[in-house]
Amino acid sequence: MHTLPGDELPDELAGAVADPLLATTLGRLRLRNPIILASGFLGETGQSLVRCFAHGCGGVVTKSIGTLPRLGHANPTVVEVDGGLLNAIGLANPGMEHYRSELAAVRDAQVPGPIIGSIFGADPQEFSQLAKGMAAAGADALELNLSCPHVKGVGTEVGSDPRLVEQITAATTAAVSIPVFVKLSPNIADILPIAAAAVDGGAAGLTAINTVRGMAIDVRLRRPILSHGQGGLSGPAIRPVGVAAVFRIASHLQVPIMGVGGISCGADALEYLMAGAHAVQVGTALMDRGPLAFAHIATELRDFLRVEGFGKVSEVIGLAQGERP
Amino acid sequence: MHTLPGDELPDELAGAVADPLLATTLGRLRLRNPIILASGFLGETGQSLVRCFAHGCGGVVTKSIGTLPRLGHANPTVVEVDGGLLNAIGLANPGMEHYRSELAAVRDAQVPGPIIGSIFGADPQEFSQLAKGMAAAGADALELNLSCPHVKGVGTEVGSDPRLVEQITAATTAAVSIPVFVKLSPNIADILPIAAAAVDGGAAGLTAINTVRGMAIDVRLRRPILSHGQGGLSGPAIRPVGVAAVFRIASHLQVPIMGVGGISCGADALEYLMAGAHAVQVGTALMDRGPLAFAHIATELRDFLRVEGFGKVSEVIGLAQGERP
Amino acid sequence: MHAPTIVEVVAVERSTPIHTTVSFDYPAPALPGQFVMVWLPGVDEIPMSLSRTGVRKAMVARVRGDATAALCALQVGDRIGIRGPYGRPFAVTRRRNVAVGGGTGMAPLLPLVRHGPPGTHWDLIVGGATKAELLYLDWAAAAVSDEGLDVTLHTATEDGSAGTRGYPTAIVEALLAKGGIDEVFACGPELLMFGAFQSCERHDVPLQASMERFMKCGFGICDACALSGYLTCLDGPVFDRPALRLMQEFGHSQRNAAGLPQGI
Amino acid sequence: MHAPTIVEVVAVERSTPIHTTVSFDYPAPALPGQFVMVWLPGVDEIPMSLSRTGVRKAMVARVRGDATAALCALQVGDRIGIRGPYGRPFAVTRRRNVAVGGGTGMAPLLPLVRHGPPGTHWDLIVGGATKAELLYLDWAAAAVSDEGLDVTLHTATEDGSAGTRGYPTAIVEALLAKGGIDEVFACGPELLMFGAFQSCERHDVPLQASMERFMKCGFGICDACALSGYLTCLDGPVFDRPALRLMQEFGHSQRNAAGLPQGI
Ligand SMILES: Cc1cc2nc3c(=O)[nH]c(=O)nc-3n(C[C@H](O)[C@H](O)[C@H](O)COP(=O)(O)OP(=O)(O)OC[C@H]3O[C@@H](n4cnc5c(N)ncnc54)[C@H](O)[C@@H]3O)c2cc1C
Ligand SMILES: Cc1cc2nc3c(=O)[nH]c(=O)nc-3n(C[C@H](O)[C@H](O)[C@H](O)COP(=O)(O)OP(=O)(O)OC[C@H]3O[C@@H](n4cnc5c(N)ncnc54)[C@H](O)[C@@H]3O)c2cc1C
Ligand SMILES: Cc1cc2nc3c(=O)[nH]c(=O)nc-3n(C[C@H](O)[C@H](O)[C@H](O)COP(=O)(O)O)c2cc1C
Ligand SMILES: Cc1cc2nc3c(=O)[nH]c(=O)nc-3n(C[C@H](O)[C@H](O)[C@H](O)COP(=O)(O)O)c2cc1C
Ligand code: FES
Ligand code: FES
Repeated sequence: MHTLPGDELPDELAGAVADPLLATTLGRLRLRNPIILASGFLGETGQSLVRCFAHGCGGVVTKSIGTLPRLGHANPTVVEVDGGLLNAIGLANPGMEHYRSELAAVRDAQVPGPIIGSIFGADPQEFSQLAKGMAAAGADALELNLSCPHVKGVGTEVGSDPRLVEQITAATTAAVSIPVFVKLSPNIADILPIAAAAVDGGAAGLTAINTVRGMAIDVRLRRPILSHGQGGLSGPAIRPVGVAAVFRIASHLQVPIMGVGGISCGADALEYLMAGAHAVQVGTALMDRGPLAFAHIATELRDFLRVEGFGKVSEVIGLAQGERP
Repeated sequence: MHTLPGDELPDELAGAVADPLLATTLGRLRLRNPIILASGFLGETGQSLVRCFAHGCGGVVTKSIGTLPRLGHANPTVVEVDGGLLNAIGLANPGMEHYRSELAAVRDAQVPGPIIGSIFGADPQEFSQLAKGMAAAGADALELNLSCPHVKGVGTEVGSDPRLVEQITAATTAAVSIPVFVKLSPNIADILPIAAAAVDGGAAGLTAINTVRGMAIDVRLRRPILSHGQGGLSGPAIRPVGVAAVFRIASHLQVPIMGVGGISCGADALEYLMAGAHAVQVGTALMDRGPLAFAHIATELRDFLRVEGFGKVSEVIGLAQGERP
Repeated sequence: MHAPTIVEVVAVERSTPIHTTVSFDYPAPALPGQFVMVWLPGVDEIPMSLSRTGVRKAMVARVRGDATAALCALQVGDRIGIRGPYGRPFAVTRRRNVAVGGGTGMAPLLPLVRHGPPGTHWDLIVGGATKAELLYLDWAAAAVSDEGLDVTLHTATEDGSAGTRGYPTAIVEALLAKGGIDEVFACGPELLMFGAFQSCERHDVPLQASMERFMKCGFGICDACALSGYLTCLDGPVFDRPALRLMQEFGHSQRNAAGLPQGI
Repeated sequence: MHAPTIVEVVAVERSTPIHTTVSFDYPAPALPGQFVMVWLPGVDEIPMSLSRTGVRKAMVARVRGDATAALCALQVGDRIGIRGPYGRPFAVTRRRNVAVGGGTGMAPLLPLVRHGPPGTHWDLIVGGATKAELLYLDWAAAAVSDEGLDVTLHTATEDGSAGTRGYPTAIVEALLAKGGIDEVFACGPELLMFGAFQSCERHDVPLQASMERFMKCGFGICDACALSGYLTCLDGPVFDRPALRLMQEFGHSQRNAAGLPQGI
């Protein structure tokens, strides 16, 4: 794998990210470690994805790609808030046609882990078209982002309608042979029926959670800070929300789950794994811990497993569920 | 009003909490300032409610009271998390029969602001009975806590069913002549239909938001920390969630709103007011700022209004909504 | 951060046939009279006074229900969660003091007497049902000889098997009646503390008593520990005589987990 | 905290017929070459280099679209939001330096030259379309006489109304060809910087150039500013010659708000 000058990990970190203790599987995907880049972070360009591997991640999720290029919302699109980050990027992306060339660069670099292509669309047809595009571009798996505005309702997302979720998942899994993960929104009375709908639609696994709806107002300028007004909350503030979601899903459904939301350190990753996640995604932690966040989190996870006497990371999955019936 | 020795506010704070700049109304209720104690904090006993007034609040919401005494969940019932607090008190309360004597003590103390009685029940009948009890005990207004488990669904709350919300509100407003506020849960795809249902049911106003569903796991003990497993997240972490909810409701409905969730300082209160709240409630801030949180927040709010040249606090309500159509 | 820190039990001692002392390392600084919230996983989280206040800390319990049973059944190496310390500690500002403890009430008195300012004289009254149940009596006796503390030791047992027969409050009353006592520190069953309070009122001697009430948060938000307008976790657990005097509930009623008052 | 701090505009100057300098007080320490994200409420939030780096800070813009128009229309007392400073600054480690700026590219060069280590010699090249549009020329001339800086001033205009006719890159090439230059610092239109880069490659002289790419976050998470694997906001905006050499996109393409590459 080609790395930029200065991008080689120090030995200590390099050892951790590829430590056999951390090697695991996520359904059919093999991971050198369970720390995966979350969608929307550093995933607009192929070269940035390659660099995340250089910085120690076990896999990457691309930015969510749609059919046509989208400029997204005007700036400000991000603002830090207590305990997290609020964003309204607005699904900005260069469109599938261009994005194939970005992924080609990742494939060429022979990265040491899977590329999970995130896609978003309005209906089952669009999702299945995009799925084919991502698969053809060389993605090892897909993640369906269902957080785009729902045409039928007001203020809700595609991902809050179980019927639509099942249809989209079914159309997508029918269109491609790579595993399909469905990413769930926490902005819902109960996440379980949506998760079940995705599984009924043939999802190979689930990702939980996307951002939590929120807004920040600047009281001196007397207006919302984000140009879009409302945005999505990420970071430590939402970790309990994500852990609760993963715990609830894992106690009812037997599919691999990627846990995401507020993971900044090894202990945070462990919370999700013990709740029942098979792997975790990291996004907002890049804000405070920088691009080496992956390697640091992997190291902390490895050290914990060693000290606590575990033989491999998969042993901790679902431990907090207690005795399963 | 009787105060415990040492409970007199320093002149500086005493001046702020009763500053005419902060005097306002919430529907029919008059408030010396818009900083109100949130339900579930220091509201199990009458004497603690009296003390909150001594510490500067403009009004109080009682603990949520049900028909019968409830022990709630076993400890641990609270745990601090990044940016907030997670709790699963489990609606512990001494029951309406006893609670009347607690409220009698508050009335006797001639507190300088309204007592808002919070009640919870399973159906319209129970809510209307409790409403009568609270009104008879001398509450100036009611707040309906709809966050109890919903018998029909799994993992959802009474407050996520618009029909039930309207029925409960209608039954309650029919039973009493004091104003009824409905407290809304953020654990919902869209808060607006629930808010509208409450208004259709005759609510005099709304309170947003209750806690956000969450869980914390201790990775060394490999189990959820709260005995109940899942709990409710409060504190700064949920402020953007609450602000977004208030903003959305205020942009569609013309009723007084109490904003609540993560308010720790004057600027936080202003975010809610500018989003469209008429008053705010403060809970988790007591953890870090102690019992004088009310007086400090009121002082910060007063100082901001002065510096920015406002004549009274009501002038800032909804400012962040921009030009209303 | 009000989240439990997981510690391992480093020692478990049967201090008397009915009292178990559990030690653990927990570096947060603590003062005598402060308490911690102890998470016994799968059972409960309960307030416990600290009977050692250094980096190595200890607590002592007697089985009253599930949680204290789990605590007394702990083994070396077991993991528990600790948060705190919480609350207002005892404050020693006078020279000639009485410390009166009954049962596990000895817990905070042990570090109080041990770490009091030099030159402090203590009349230490240890109370219990029988001689065997007098907690930390050996330590107290040894402290006088080994640590050179200025302690006059008194004991009271209900069955008269050691010291005065009856309650330790009788000794408090006798000492105050004799005169020369600057302040009284009390911890134990509420009626013991109420008795000490009445003696102090009668003789107009300052008192600090460590109160117990049902606790959930431990840091002043939930109102579970409400005590006549005060919060036991934040304003207490150690209260002085003027505050105790205002508490209609003192010696009479306490609230259960629902907040419902019950007799003491 | 990556949230805007609201500041009031304290001064607005028409620095040339097409350039406006806006000053504000913002105490966070900053170094020449760093930028801030400027929130123009209701319009946009855009990256701007700092042309003054003390507590009183300044930025200079030319109208290119909505945001720069709003910025140039600011009045004293107007409120804007600032976050940052962000990015890797210029680092002066050598003695005889060239600083070459075109248009608003003069912004970071002004504090760079002013706050460089004592004993540094600067060949400062100011480029623009016409004499009237040469930004900060008066300041530069004054600095030489008043502040005693060791600066040799050069100018280049496209219409030849002042100094060399043509691009400032020609002066860079001439200086490097003459020899004795230790390092070049460039800021301005990308083709200017690319020209300077080619000269530096040819003469093997170190170069630091301040790049511009579309920015959203400013702190390295969103990938909007991706530049051939680098992040302009985090790894730059100032890049050195080895990094610039690896950038296939340098001088050729940049991405729009959608991340779609477009010609420079
Ligand atoms: C500040 C403080 C310091 C204490 N220090 C000690 C000590 O050093 N040693 C000791 O043995 N005990 C101490 N206690 C009392 C101890 O917390 C209770 O005995 C224990 O909680 C009983 O729990 P259980 O499950 O064993 O009994 P249960 O059967 O659950 O209850 C027995 C009684 O204990 C009390 N209790 C139960 N749960 C709580 C709770 N969460 N908070 C407060 N009281 C409760 C109630 O009065 C209850 O009626 C202290 C209490 C407080 C408030
Ligand atoms: C590190 C850095 C420092 C800069 N310093 C200065 C400076 O000191 N003075 C100055 O006048 N300009 C500076 N710019 C450029 C300035 O940010 C753009 O000119 C400005 O954003 C244009 O916005 P607009 O709405 O006026 O133009 P638009 O019509 O929106 O766009 C014109 C062009 O400006 C660029 N642009 C627009 N938005 C952004 C954005 N959010 N981030 C980056 N580029 C954008 C695009 O290339 C676009 O094609 C700097 C840019 C960067 C990256
Ligand atoms: C700036 C930003 C952009 C994001 N873009 C996407 C996206 O395109 N698709 C998606 O599924 N999730 C997107 N997310 C959500 C993240 O993938 C993730 O679910 C969320 O941020 C919680 O994880 P974190 O707390 O580790 O950031 C975005 C989040 C942020 C902050
Ligand atoms: C310990 C605790 C107990 C609570 N009990 C109640 C309750 O009984 N009724 C209710 O409506 N809300 C209850 N809440 C929710 C609060 O009233 C409030 O909506 C929430 O905490 C958000 O506000 P905050 O961030 O200021 O705490 C409780 C919250 C906490 C933390
Ligand atoms: S235990 Fe919660 S207020 Fe004291
Ligand atoms: S602007 Fe977001 S990564 Fe550079």
